[in-house]
Amino acid sequence: MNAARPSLDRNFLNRFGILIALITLALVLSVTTDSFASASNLTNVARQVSINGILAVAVTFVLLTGGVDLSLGSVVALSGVVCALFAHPGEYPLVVPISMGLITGALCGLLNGVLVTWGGIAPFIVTLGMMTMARGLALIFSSGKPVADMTPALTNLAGDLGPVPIPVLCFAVVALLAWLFLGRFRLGRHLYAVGGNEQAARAAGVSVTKVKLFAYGICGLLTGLAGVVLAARITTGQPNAGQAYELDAIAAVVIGGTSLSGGVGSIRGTILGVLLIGIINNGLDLQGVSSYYQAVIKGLIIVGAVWLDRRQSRS
Amino acid sequence: MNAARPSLDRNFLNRFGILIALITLALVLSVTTDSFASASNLTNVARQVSINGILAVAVTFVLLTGGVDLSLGSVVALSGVVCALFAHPGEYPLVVPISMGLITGALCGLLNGVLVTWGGIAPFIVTLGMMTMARGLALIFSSGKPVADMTPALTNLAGDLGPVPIPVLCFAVVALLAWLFLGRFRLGRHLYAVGGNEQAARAAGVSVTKVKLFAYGICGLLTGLAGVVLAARITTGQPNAGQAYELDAIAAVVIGGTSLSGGVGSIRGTILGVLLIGIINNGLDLQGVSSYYQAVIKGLIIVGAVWLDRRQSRS
Amino acid sequence: CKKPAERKEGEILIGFSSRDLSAEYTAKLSEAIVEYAKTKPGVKLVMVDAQSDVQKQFSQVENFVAQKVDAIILNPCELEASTPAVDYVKAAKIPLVLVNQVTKSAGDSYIGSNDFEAGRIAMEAIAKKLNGQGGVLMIHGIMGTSAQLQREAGAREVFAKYPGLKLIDQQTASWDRAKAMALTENWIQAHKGKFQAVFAHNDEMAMGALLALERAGIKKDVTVIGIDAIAQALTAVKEGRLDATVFQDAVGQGRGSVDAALLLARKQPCPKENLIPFQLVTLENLSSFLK
Amino acid sequence: MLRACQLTKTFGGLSVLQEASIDFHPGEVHALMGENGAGKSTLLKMLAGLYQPNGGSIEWRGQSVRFQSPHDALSQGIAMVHQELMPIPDLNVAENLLLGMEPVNALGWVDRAELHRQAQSWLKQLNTDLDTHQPMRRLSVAQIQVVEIAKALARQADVILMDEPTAALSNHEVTALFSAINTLRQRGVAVVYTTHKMDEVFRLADRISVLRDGQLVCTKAAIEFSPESLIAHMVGRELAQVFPPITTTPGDVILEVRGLTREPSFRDISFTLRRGEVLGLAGLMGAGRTEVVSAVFGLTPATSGEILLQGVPTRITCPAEAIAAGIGMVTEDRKGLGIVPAMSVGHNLTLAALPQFSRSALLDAAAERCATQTATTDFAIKASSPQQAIRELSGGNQQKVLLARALLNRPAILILDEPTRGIDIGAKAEIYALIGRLSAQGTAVLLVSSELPEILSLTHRILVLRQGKLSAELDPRQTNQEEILRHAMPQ
Ligand SMILES: Nc1ncnc2c1ncn2[C@@H]1O[C@H](COP(=O)(O)OP(=O)(O)OP(=O)(O)O)[C@@H](O)[C@H]1O
Ligand SMILES: Nc1ncnc2c1ncn2[C@@H]1O[C@H](COP(=O)(O)OP(=O)(O)OP(=O)(O)O)[C@@H](O)[C@H]1O
Ligand SMILES: [Mg+2]
Ligand SMILES: [Mg+2]
Repeated sequence: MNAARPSLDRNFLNRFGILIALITLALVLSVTTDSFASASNLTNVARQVSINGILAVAVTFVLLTGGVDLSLGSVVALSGVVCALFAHPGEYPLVVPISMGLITGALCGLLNGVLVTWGGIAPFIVTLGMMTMARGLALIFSSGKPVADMTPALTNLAGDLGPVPIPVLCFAVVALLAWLFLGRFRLGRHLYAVGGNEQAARAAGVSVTKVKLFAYGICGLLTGLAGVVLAARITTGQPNAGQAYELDAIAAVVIGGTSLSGGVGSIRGTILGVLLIGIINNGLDLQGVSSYYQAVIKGLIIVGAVWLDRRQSRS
Repeated sequence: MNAARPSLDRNFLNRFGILIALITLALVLSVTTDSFASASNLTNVARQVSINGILAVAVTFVLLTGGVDLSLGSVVALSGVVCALFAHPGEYPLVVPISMGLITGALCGLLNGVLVTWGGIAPFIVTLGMMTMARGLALIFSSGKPVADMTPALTNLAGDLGPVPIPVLCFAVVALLAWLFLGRFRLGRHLYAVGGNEQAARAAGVSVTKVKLFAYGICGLLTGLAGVVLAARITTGQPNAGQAYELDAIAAVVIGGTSLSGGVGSIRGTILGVLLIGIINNGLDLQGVSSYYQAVIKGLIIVGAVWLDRRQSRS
Repeated sequence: CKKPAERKEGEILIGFSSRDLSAEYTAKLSEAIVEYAKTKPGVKLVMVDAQSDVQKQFSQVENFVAQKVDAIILNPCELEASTPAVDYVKAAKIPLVLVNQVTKSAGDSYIGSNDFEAGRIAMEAIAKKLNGQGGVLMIHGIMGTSAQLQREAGAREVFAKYPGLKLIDQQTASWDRAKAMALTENWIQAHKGKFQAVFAHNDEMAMGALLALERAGIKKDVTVIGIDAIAQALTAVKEGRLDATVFQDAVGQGRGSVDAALLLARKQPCPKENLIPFQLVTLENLSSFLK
Repeated sequence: MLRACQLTKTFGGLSVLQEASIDFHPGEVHALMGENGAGKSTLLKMLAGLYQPNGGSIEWRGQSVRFQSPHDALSQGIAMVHQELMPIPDLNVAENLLLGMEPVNALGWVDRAELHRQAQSWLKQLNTDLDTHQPMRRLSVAQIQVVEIAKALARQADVILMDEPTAALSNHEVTALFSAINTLRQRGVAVVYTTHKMDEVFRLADRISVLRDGQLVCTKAAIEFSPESLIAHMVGRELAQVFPPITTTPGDVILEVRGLTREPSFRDISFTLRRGEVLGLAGLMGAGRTEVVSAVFGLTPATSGEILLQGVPTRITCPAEAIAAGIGMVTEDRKGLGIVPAMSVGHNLTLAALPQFSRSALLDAAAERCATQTATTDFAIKASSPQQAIRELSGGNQQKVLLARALLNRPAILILDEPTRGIDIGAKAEIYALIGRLSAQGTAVLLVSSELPEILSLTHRILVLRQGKLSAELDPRQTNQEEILRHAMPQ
């Protein structure tokens, strides 16, 4: 099928604008600062994007179905707190706090999914409610205080494995699995179908409920993972952590070309989006731009990159 | 046409669940607290909901077209700061700070609209960018400090006119005009058409660009108004005011039955949503519920009310 | 275009991560640090803003280490959660000055005051004003933040001391003036006549409470005290509206931290701790705080 | 009056219309004919300002014009009935019909009474009586189509472009539409008309232009064509007999429906379907045919009644269960219940049959490609590649993909709801042949169609539905259109 070629190119071009923005930004930063292109700084960038990266992959699943998850940040805090509560030295083996964190996240996600599917409530409302509730629960479970005194076994998870930081490894593995899943698995295909035309997917025999439950559940599970990684990194279960993380994650996904109305998007795009946001944050700090102007510039770059991207893909 | 009747009833029933939730909540609060049902507390509630109310009406316009506006909170802060900068006593007549605040809001809104229509960028990204930029500008204009020393002429706008607080009056007028506009005017109906099926609206000769620009512009203008009212209320242009106001506003609108995918919704529903959120906040404070549990209960009530509502309208 | 992060030979490069530049007190502190560093020849200071996000601040610290700065001034977001950032800098053997907030691990030097102290001073003032008798409302900052926790703990100690003082109600207003105003309005409905004082964890919220009480016409019966001594609060004290605030010496802390960072960068001895005490600001001693 | 001069259109390098030049005259019905994907809709959309041409120009009353948007074309007096139905689901019928031209009173308010009055009078012209207060989402596809036509009439344009306006209509409304078109013709309106229904062309058209693969083949007066020569021009070859003779005799009962009811759409529906049998379901628009078959397929389950598969009572509550039980369906609502627009042709094709293409949970891309390849050839689907998004296909080609999708699962019972909607004459013949083949292989087919010749020639048995109730069971060999209509008409 030689006809496949132009379509492939078009797909590539679809995210070309973001890639150009990314490369331009990286070049500018390499030239204007000594430190950007250094190995240690690039490792830094990778480490810094890993939590937002995991969250962005997580929320990609939900966004593909045409839903949204506003509870990411709060669930990160809640799972971090739960994980930390079970992570006091000498109490439980390492697997307990980690699984408790993951389970907490997955339960929150599943509850979102149940309310969206069986409850028939708009995802925005469901996850907004979860955002508030999870934050409250994080405060209740921690009595409003940071849960400290975590076993080094867990906090080491934020360290390095050889030259690679473990959070980066987590992000890479999660992204790889998600990519495989969405591209190669039946359920992955169903996710796109449900997001693209829910009624038609149902008529084609797809169990919309199952697909959505799955999407929200996986999103929750990965959010739990992000919570555990964050807790390990800051060696604390912090009940007020993760404020507004959902916005950065969703922004990364949408920058990467995933449509908020569902059915269109890719993990590759999400990764580009995550990197773009990460490099903007890192670069503006390296440049020593005052934080007020940072806000303005960051906004401009994000809108500009997406605009470039859309222009590219249209022409 | 007797056929009009069932449609009206059905419309009423559509929001019946929220109404039930609202009345139940009010009854519970009247019984369990001495103060809820008092005139002074009800005035209080009205005063407190007025800013969220104006914002909710504002964002209803944008949501109806199928867009979203995440920049509400930041634009409230920016317009408040700009208003306050022109409101030092004895510098300008009252009309200047007010119009500067309104113009600032309208400009932000129009810029959003331009980027969404001509730029072809997703509203989520555009307004997320604006959220960051407006916050940055608010901080830059105010040098990061609250802009105090406002003329009493302006701060009096947060006072009362007879028995009615002026912010409540603003909200009522805004809601009334918006209701009339959306229900009765051609452009208002076209807003629904664009949100319901953009292609169809375009094919029918509706200028989608004009309609969207209008929606974002009005949203910005009303956000500017909310900024001015807030500045008057807290007697300061506060660059970090309005954090996450967009979430409360959008939540109120969605609770009121407006669909995030556009084309469905009403100002009446929005008002019910605003009141529900307002009464929850007021009631929880009156009940003296601890902050941690407040979060959880607030989330539960919102999700529960919407669930009830959807059940009602389905059966 | 100048390249801010580029270093000239022999120049001392200091990295400074501020907790949140959109909070007035921190902004004041940060400005003091930046301005004071400018007066020192051969010193270059790069400031970044963590926007109250621990993880973001940690990243910024990592960036500083990657840039091999000569010293870091850290205005930590949190007591517990910012500890790994401190450990990270210490492991990289870069001199570290903490300002305004301690962490579990100590830096090479700490400049600042103790939030616990601030809460205690403010509450003491209330106790004194009420003669140890009466109802108090407490408006918290964002729950779980160090400042909120410590200011509350300081206040609690005073409650323990005066059995006549009753905590009628408490609630968070997330450091936000509009939220504190709405909260106070609701409290006026719920607890009218039952409270004689409001203690807010910062001045922003105290101003909100003050406005609500004034609108309700009952300010004269209620004592309102905040913390931070922001400009508006000082003006309000001067006008006799706000009863008191607690002064943190932003300029003193700022200068002290730059001095300490320079001493450490030049491998000179530097005191481990430089505590700049909080002071209660009332109408009586106001003049010395107004510039 | 309106002239297309060497109009050319390409999509992403793919040329779909090459230098087409046609004149349209006032008071004339000009039919535009061609196979699926020939470029008819593309040409019309350019004239209506929906697409911008890549080459050539449009002349309007002797002047070269550029339409940047449908608004421009409309303001010049060019209106269009779109092939893809475009309802705004939550606005009511009147608002949909008069969108953009709502009557306003002195205050600038929309005058609702007047709005509904006007809307009703336009619908009256099409012999349709609809409650103009109900939201569009409650309408059946056919009703939506009527509203779309009325919408174009209401513009009172000088040129009306009609892109398969009768695709979803039954005879009753078609007749009304034709009389409306005749009135327009007398008023001096230029009507451009595309259709895949041959009889309509010869009843209506004054002149006919034929498009083939994006090229204008010829423009001639209608009387110069015979049906055969027209088809030959369109297809490029002679097409023999359209309806294959039915040769199979039905086997044992595979599906039995007893007392199926869902108020208010239908009640007490009972029938049987045998292996190899083709059962026709006839009725007027809104009679409830779609609702009945949707209930059998589990799309909108019935509230009472029984479905027996090979004698075994089976509960079917969702399409997944129906598919698992060996039922396949092609719905009439292509856009709403058929395609996933953003997905590729290949992925749309295999969507209902993914288990076939998986090894364990992993999808077998090679097998999928292979199946897609086969289907594209078998059904002559015109797509630039299997990776092309299905929304970029012409309407008829989308329909073919959906047919192929339903067949991938090799269903024992196949429900076809208006399967030839929007399909060209050549492809129709292929579908008829396919129905014959399936029946010969023992597949039971339940065929819903508004085209009575189809029903009469293809089926073993005909059920007629009237206002939600079965009114007759007829033998196609001993009945005719008149009798069917008599049973279908409300009494
Ligand atoms: N938006 C688009 N992007 C890419 N290709 C398109 C697009 N729209 C149409 N095409 C292609 O243009 C060709 C002509 O399509 P068109 O819709 O004009 O056909 P048609 O003659 O109306 O067919 P039908 O009878 O099936 O409606 C088709 O091959 C189709 O795939
Ligand atoms: N979602 C719905 N809600 C309410 N009524 C509906 C809905 N869908 C269809 N109807 C009504 O049910 C009746 C049966 O419609 P159905 O689509 O089954 O008719 P049909 O015989 O298939 O005719 P056609 O498809 O030609 O319109 C119609 O009167 C229609 O208006
Ligand atoms: Mg067509
Ligand atoms: Mg039908």
